[in-house]
Amino acid sequence: MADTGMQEESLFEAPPIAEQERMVEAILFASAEPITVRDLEARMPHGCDAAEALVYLRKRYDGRGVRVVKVGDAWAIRTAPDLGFLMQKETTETRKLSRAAIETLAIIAYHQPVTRAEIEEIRGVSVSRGTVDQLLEIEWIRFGRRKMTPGRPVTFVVTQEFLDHFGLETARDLPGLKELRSAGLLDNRLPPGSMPTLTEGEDEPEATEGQSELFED
Amino acid sequence: MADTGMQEESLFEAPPIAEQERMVEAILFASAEPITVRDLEARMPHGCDAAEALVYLRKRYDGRGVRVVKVGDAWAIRTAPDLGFLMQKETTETRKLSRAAIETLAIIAYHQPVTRAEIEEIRGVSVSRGTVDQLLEIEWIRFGRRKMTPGRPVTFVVTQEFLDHFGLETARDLPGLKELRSAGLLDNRLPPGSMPTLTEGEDEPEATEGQSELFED
Amino acid sequence: MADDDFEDLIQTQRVAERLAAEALIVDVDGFEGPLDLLLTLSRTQKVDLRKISILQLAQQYLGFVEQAKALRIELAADYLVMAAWLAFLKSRLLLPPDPSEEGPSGEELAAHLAFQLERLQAMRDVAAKLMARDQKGRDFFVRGIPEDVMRVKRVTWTATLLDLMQGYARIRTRDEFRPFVMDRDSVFTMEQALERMRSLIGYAGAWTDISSYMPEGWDNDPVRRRSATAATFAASLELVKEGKVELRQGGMFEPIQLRKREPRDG
Repeated sequence: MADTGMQEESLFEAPPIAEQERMVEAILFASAEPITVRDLEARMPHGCDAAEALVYLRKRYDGRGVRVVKVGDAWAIRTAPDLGFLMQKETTETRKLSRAAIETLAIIAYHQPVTRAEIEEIRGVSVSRGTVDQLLEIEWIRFGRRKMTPGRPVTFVVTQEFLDHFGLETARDLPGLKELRSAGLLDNRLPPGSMPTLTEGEDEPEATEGQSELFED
Repeated sequence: MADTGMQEESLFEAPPIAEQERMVEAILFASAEPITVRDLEARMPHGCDAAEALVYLRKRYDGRGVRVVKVGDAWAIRTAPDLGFLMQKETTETRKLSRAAIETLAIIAYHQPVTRAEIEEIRGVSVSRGTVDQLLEIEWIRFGRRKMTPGRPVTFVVTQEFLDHFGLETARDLPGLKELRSAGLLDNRLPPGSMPTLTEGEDEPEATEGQSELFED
Repeated sequence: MADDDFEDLIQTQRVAERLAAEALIVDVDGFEGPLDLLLTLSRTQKVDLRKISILQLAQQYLGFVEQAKALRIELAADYLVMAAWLAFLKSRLLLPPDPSEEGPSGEELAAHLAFQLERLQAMRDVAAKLMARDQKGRDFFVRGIPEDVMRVKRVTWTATLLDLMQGYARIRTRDEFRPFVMDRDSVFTMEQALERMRSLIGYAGAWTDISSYMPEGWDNDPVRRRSATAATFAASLELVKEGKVELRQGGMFEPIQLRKREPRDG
């Protein structure tokens, strides 16, 4: 009889606070929405102090990957704000650069530092802003020094990233037109006589201030 | 230039293991589905060792209100089963499975990969299409590899969802599996000579090839 | 009286039969095939399945089927197939082995049937154990507020050094074509100059600077001017050769003058 009495009493005795903390943890985890202290206690055994358990639980999660946060007058478990970037799944797609972008990049590489107007003159068509922006974004080109010509236009130069990607030590390692031709990369349909002879010098980008900045190392 | 190089290098250095543990914690907390080590690492910074971080995390949650559990080759956080009584609100009404469905499920789990004919041989009756469909629908079973026997029949295996649902780390943890195996009750023992042929199953559905069997190791 | 008694008996039997028949139909429906029925019957032996008497079980089964037949209960074909097989097994087990007979012995067949029963029972036991486990959504729970993983698509652009060089070569090749075509544009040919001068020399009675024969609009661009000058000069020489004009120059770098040549006498 005494035993039964004890048992009955213990049924109404609140579980230890560590156990209450576990309960709050499980309920907050599984609940589909933030939950108030009142609701927590309604679900926990009689005599529990959810507010106190929450204090412990909050402390336990301090500095962890998730936190116990107050949402209005309710509580929820949320990702630590500094780890929000983990909730993104990045898929990387590799795409070939467009012809316009390749040509623009080639001109910058061979003629740097080069202004937009110069690129347009060489390509014979206007260079779209998107193309330049794309190359800037990929970080294959960057702004060089302004040209000391009227209007002081900005110039473009290739970056270290560019050199790394294409396996070049310097932009000077880019093959000249002669080499391109001997490698069969230049169209040789023109009658040889009518073709202006290209000298090595012509292919070299002009040495200017901006360039020495890029090439100095 | 030198600074950029340094920064780039530090980007490829894995964060300290305590930080990796936080990251795994955040990712697992955010997901209702188990996540593989591979997927964890795909979302974490380059060079992270999610498996090692999981060892620490698992220990940290030992005895807490939620646990870090292994489900096949994936990981998940689940509430501690002893606190299930707090979660009446979250309890989902699981579809009542027929005795035939439960038996079929058990046979697939313990004999996988198993053909329909083998299930029928064990149960002594033909397996109704509805039973298999129901198990497929709740994603507790899926098609395994075809058997390399005449007719190349499809096989059934249990899924990660099955393991998750019954709180099993692997199919090897099925209750009583060892005892059944040592008693020879999982042997594919062929009937000697002339046994009554059991009802042939309906046409086997097409299976997707290349699926690994859970018992393969 | 005896007849009445007999009739009563028959009547009673019929009622009992009907009741039994109904019970059996229900029972047969309740079994999942002959193996399940055998397993149920085997329980009446109250022994470990490993020690079960297959002979006794076969007799029980055959008795059950006989009874069903007597009650005109339609049994599914597989129950009858099993009955036939058990009858065969029973005869094998009872009769001394015939050495001339091929195939497995009665003991082997009995052992396999025992194995099948044990295996089915084992599967039922583990199925129960499985369902007694803690289950997701009943005993343990998943995250109530799962966070969606935002899918961020990142595009990596790629190009090879070859692409780059081909691109550059393409531009430069086009450059080489253009001057060739444009040269024609800015070239004033000798034929054009001749044609122009022939129409003009009729008025060239006095010495005039050959630069005045330059085509209009060709003196702004130095390239065009050079071409036109050369063509006009060459055309003048051609006209001198033809004996149509005369040329004179006061000194080095002095203007070259031209006038129509009057046909000379003699």
